[in-house]
Amino acid sequence: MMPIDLQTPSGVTLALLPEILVCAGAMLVLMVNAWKHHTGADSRLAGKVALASLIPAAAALAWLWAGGAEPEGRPFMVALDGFRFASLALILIATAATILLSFGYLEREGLIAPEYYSLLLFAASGMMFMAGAEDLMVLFLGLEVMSVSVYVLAGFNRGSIFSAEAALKYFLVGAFASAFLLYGIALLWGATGQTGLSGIGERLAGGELPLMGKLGLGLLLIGMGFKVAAVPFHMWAPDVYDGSPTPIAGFMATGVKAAGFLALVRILYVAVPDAASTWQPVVAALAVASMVVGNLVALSQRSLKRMLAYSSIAHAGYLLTALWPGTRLGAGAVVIYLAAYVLTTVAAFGILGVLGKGGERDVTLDSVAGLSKRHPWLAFALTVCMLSLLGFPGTFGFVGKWAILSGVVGARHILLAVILVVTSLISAGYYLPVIMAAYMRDAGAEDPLGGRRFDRAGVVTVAVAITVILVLGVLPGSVLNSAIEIAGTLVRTGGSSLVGIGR
Amino acid sequence: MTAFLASIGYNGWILHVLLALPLIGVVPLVLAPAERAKRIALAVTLVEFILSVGLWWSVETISGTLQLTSSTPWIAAWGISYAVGIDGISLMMVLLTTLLMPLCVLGSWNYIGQKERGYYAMLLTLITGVIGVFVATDLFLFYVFWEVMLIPMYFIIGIWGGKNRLYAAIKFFIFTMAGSLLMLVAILALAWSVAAKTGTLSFDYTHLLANAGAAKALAPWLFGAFALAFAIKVPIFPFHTWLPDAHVEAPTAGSVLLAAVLLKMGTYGFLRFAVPFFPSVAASPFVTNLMLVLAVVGIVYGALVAMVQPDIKKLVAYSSVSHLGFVMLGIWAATVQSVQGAIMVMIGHGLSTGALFFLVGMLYERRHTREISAYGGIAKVVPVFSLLFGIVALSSIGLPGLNGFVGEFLVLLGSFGVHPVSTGIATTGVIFAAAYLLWAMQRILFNKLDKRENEALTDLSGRELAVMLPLILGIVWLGLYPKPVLLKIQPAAFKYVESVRGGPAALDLVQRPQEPGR
Amino acid sequence: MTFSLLAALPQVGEMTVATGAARWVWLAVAFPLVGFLVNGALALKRPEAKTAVSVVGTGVLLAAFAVAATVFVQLRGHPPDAPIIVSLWSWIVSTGMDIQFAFQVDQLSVVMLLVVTGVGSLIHIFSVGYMRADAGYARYFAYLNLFVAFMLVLVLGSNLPVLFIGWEGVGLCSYLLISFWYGDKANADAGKKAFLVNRIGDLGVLIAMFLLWWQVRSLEFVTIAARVPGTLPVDGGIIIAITLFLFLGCVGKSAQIPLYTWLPDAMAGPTPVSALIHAATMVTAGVYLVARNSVLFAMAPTTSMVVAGIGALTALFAASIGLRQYDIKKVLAYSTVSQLGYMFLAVGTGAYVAGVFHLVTHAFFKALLFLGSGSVIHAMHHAYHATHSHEDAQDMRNMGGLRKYMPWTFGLMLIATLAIAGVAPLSGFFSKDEILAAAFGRGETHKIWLLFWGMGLAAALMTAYYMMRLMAMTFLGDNRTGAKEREHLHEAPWIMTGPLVVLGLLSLIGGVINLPAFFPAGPHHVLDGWLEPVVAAASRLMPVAMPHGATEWALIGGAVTIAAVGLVLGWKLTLANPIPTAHDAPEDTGFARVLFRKYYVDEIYDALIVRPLVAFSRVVLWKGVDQGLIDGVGANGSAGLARALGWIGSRLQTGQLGFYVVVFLIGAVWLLRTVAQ
Amino acid sequence: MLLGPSLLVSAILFTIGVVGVMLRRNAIVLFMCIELMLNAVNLTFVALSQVLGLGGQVMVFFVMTVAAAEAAVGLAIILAIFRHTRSVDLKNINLLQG
Repeated sequence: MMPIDLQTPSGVTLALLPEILVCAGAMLVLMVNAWKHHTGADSRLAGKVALASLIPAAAALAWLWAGGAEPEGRPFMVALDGFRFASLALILIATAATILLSFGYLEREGLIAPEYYSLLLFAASGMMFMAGAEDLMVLFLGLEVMSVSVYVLAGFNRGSIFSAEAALKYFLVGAFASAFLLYGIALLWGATGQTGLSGIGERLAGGELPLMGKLGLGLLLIGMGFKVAAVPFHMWAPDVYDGSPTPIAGFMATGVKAAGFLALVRILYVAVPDAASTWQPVVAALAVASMVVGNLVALSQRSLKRMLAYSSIAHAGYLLTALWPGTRLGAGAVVIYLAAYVLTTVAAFGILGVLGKGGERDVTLDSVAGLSKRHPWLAFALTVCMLSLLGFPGTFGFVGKWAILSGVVGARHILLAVILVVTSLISAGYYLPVIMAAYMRDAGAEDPLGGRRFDRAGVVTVAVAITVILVLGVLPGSVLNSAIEIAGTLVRTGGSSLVGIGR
Repeated sequence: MTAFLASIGYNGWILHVLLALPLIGVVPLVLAPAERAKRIALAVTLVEFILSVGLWWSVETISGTLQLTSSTPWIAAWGISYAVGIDGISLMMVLLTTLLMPLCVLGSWNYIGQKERGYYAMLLTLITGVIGVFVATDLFLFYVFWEVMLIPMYFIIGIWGGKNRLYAAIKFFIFTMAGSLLMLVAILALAWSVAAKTGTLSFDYTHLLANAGAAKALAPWLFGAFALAFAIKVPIFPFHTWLPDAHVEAPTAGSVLLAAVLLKMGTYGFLRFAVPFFPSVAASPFVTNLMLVLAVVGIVYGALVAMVQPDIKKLVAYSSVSHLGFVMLGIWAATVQSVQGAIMVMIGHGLSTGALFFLVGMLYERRHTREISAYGGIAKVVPVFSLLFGIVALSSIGLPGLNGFVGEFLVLLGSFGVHPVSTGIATTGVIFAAAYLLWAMQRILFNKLDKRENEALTDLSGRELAVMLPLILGIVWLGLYPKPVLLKIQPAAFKYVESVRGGPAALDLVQRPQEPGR
Repeated sequence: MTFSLLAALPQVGEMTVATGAARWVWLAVAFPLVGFLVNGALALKRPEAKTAVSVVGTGVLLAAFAVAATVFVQLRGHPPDAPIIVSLWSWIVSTGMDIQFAFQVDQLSVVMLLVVTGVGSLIHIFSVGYMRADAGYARYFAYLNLFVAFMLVLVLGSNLPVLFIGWEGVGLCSYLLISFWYGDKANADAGKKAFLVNRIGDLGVLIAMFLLWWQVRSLEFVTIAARVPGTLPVDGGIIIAITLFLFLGCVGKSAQIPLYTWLPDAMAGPTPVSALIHAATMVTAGVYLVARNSVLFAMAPTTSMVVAGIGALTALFAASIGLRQYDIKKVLAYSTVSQLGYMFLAVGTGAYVAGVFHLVTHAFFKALLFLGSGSVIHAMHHAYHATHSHEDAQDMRNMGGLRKYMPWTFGLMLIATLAIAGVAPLSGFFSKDEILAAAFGRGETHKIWLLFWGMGLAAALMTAYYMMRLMAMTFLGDNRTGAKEREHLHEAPWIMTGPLVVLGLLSLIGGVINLPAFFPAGPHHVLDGWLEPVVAAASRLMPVAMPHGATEWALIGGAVTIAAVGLVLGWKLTLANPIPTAHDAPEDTGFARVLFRKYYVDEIYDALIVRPLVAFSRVVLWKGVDQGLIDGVGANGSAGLARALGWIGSRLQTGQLGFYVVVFLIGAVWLLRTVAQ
Repeated sequence: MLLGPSLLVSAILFTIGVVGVMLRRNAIVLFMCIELMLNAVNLTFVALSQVLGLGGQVMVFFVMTVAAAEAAVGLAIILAIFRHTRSVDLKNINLLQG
């Protein structure tokens, strides 16, 4: 094991190496933009630099993770455990995928804007801070860094009014929600005198949460509820996903949501595990609302992009259900399902990006009709995505759903499991028609892709994502074990073997 | 024969090969040019059938327990293993599947025009899915095969189906998935309550069966979930409306497999999972009476509605609802004769309805219409077809001497002792069966040959005869000499009755204490 | 817990292992089956090879008859003390059940064997001539052979399921043969009607089988006969149920009230078929079934009373309809229904031997009558065909005075008419008289039997009347066929009249089989002695008191006078005034019309049962429940509801930021309240 | 020490901000209300730091810097939307809906 003393500056820098490298990368891209920001080639170069800068960050992460870094005394400001490393890995994957998908997309949309990639990296660093934060203030700062960059990214397509409107809505409701979050932090700090999560955890161990603490936790949940787009704080999500450029919508659906959930897990499982009786009913209610509203409204959507937006709200509901038990299995389920969800959504938005133009607001079922005749592999990829989102056996999505159900049923809440299962049946109502359109309807005269070519980087990303979904769908053994073990590092309590997980 | 099989270690690898071979077969099929696709598919299915025939000798079903079992851990963390095994019931179902598959490929020789490769690839994956369901002895694996089998069928109906195939395909998918998702939760709840009691989380069938008592509190709900999933698949009365649509739109091979094999997964589910896991709930008066009423209603309702169908495929679909009503009656009467009869009806119905769909398919290939009124008096023009259609219709009516009778006779005889009134009403189903099939047969084969297109009908070709021959042989053979098959499935039936009626005491209820008569 | 599946099941009830010719009894079934296969193949491949077909067809029947004769001789030589069981293979096997595909050879089955193969062969020979001109010649003989095979399985079956194979098999063949000329819809409908009505009867046999199985755990006739008296109370609810259900089967198969309507329509088939199936063999299966299970019926006097009652009622009812029919075959059809009524009256009163005796004699003269009418119709067809007229060749009003053109047919049919009317020395007199005597004898103990006896007597009168009416309208008086057709009328070829002669002889001397004591010459009560072992148990339970001395003679006198009166009346009244030809005959009026329209029974059934059932299942079940309720409300309904909710949800997404914030706050307030508790 | 009343004042301030966001239609005014809410939280921090030590006041600085950054980006976004719709009235910024 490699103890790192977080009190000393050198210890902190060592612990935060991945985040630092990502920020450095962002700075580097900014420097490159200063000179080269005129031609398409420039923005492609910026993209390549951004991608390149992710590699050292990933290396640092791997070094820390393999070395088994852990804090010397009590964790301070930043967590040093398997859970954080897994979160960082997830976020890096999401960011890398978004960058790869953006190459082709920006060219197709004719947007020559190299600072796009630096914003992406800044957002990524914000997410990494947020997901790995051990302290509420670090969490708040990470969240704000992420949000600000993503607000701008949402409005990136200066030419389209939809993008501008999406940015505005995202910004206003986002700032509004972060104010709630901050107020929650303040009250929690007031109630416990601590802002460190494990500190709060010790302070509240066993005891009943005072009223101020409860209100604080409530406000915190509202803030996080907005971030993961759980119903009733979800109203912004469909419009913002719809308006913003497709890779960014994908980034929001994967990276932002993942960071939100990973932070939420850490808060609930480390800071207030004993106050479960307070937050479990709320989480359950949010979960049910998200699953039901998300799936139902998605049924009536014509445009694929909006349908995916609502489906991501529904998935937020599934993740909240995974979160509900508060056991090690629950945390493990969140990690697995996030992995599955991120991979599938990345692929889905990647494919969507190719299907339409100008923000893909016009891509409907008819534009996918007969896709299998001209682009069999694209149709196959789309089918695998839909099946994985549906949670159909043979795909990684099913393994994720199985994990969630195991966690919930293990914690004796059969009703929640039934609601999850019934709502995912409703989701079949809008995932299947996409497959049917691709395979069973005969193509219109023109080519569904309208002559657009799927660039190499995009193809690679989608292909890798699809293969991983299928491989892990059939042989999920290794991933499941490591997920449980990661969750173990977070949740101190609970028995060793899976079954003893009762609490 | 058993010695030869033992020498090549047949028992060890057969089940895995049966599952893997079709998938392996898909690879050359997809790569080969389109017109070679069907030959490869035929080759693969034939090899599969020849291999599976050995099962008849190697699976010794006397003890009624699972044979040829093998289990390798798959997801160790969750106690999930790739476990397979076979007993009397699943043996018959596997053989039925492997027998019908080559016939289906042969049957859709020139029926399928576009995307042949995709079609035959789907057929092959369907084999794996179906055989997987019948041999899986790990509940997770069973659930995965149960769902995976949906995709090929969904595509077969959806892509190569008739006019409103989209509606039929999605209806089929969502109906089945609705039930199976609830079953997923039930499987998990059962596994977890057993794990809480025994300390080890495992989805192994025998392990769960032994400790199913642990889920006593949830038993009614869990049984309800399992029963719903299987009821939709059987289909039992209120959940059957997907069947006629799926049959009407599916291509011939799709209808044959749907009727002959896929429906039996529902009844197999009841026999293997739903009832043995929760015998107390299954044997409770409320559930038994409910199931009996639904079975009898299914029989009479299916037959009556079949009588008024203008479309021949819909007629046969509703007749399947009626026939499977007999199977459910047999299962719920839970005497050895009735359960054995139920399994016989499962096999018999597979052969006769499969043959009926092939014949209807052949008509459709010639006249491209399924309306009964479009035909009339074709017996003069196509005598061989009429002879076969007659034999198959009679076997489906349950004429003694053909396969339909043996199963129905045993079911009715077995159930009469326990539920005389409902069996009496069910027996009237025999009359309605004769009514709708004879009426349809008359409107197609007999009456005046007045339509000009019917005069140009060509009789069955060599290929079509090759498809029908094994089925006709099976129908006559099972009708006159069903003894070997009956003996093979009897132990499994006996074990089922024992589990439902609680212990060996079952025997006295099943049969008077004085020595058995001839 | 392994157990031996097929424990050597000890056989309850005596049975002797098959020895000598009996072992080869299955050949009797095999021959017609082979005939069916050969003729069937010929029908498909080379339908024009008529000679081959007729050789195979009739040859196979004669071989079967030879086997029957040898078995009869062996049985006569040294009668076995118990029925010989020839088990071929075990058919349905389950725990505690081992139903064998076995044949039972005893006195009763041999009698039936002889009748079926004997009369069958004659009818096959007749058919060679009758069907020569038909294109479906090979197919016809294939079906006929298959019919005989199934009939023999029925007759020889040693347990109820094997009997049931034959039972439904003959139903199938009658379906195929009735709708033989399936070209026109009426024939196909008649065939389907026959099969369905039989099927309703078969429901009864099935349920009886289940009842029996659950009471005595066996379906072997021998075991049932041995075990039932010990297990079931006499005249108890169960035995009555079993016998009533069995009788339901008989009512369906032997066309008794209320399931007789199919038999007259069955005349749509070729005439030899009517002779074989709907006169001599299949329709008597019901009587055989009751005779075979005589022990059960003897133990249930109430059911026997019902059997006798329905028998008598049917006899009277059918005979009355026969009075006003103009189609020659319809008259004979209703006559058959009526005569079957007599047989059931006999077995109902316990006189099983009398029933079988009348069955045998009826087979002879009714087959003769049908074949005779076949020759007549053949000739009429030939005549009408020659002059291309479209008159109905079966309508008696177009015949008349055929005595001159078809002397042999006339003579032989006259013998048959006298026999069926019950004129003294002929076979009909003895068998019918024995039945009426038995009924009268039983009258002493149960008054109601006197009523049955009266009905039987009235039916006898009507029988004599309509038979003589038939003979008069067809053969006597002046010819109404028409001038040109007259020259083409001529006697049927020898191949057709040959069998008629044989049948005529049998009708004449048929009575010898079971001469009553009072008859001066010849062996007495041969059939009684022959069937004694079969019906011994039953007659012990329900003895038959045959009247003796004065009453016996009075009964005989009464019967003879009734026959004579009926014949004379029939002759005189028909020829009293000239009979108009078919196409210019006035519509019947009043009660005659009701009789001609068969009491409108068919129309009532159709209106009360068939049409409402079809309408109910189409409107209520299919459209209402299936598409309306389950699909409309259930599947599509819930899908529509989800889509509607979704639509409302998307309408809520107004795009107004203010509204989003409001929803946000509502959620926030709710969340804080729940957290604060 | 006035901890109670100051917490109350900040809560009231916060609610005023929230109501302002809910009711006003102008984007900039909306943003100002959000700033108001943030300052209300600052007040809470300062009030609590009396009891819990100077940590609270350090947090106020964090919040201030974050609010500034947010303001810069927010106003740029509002400017962008103004360029398209010539107005910042939220009522007619509802192209994205359904």
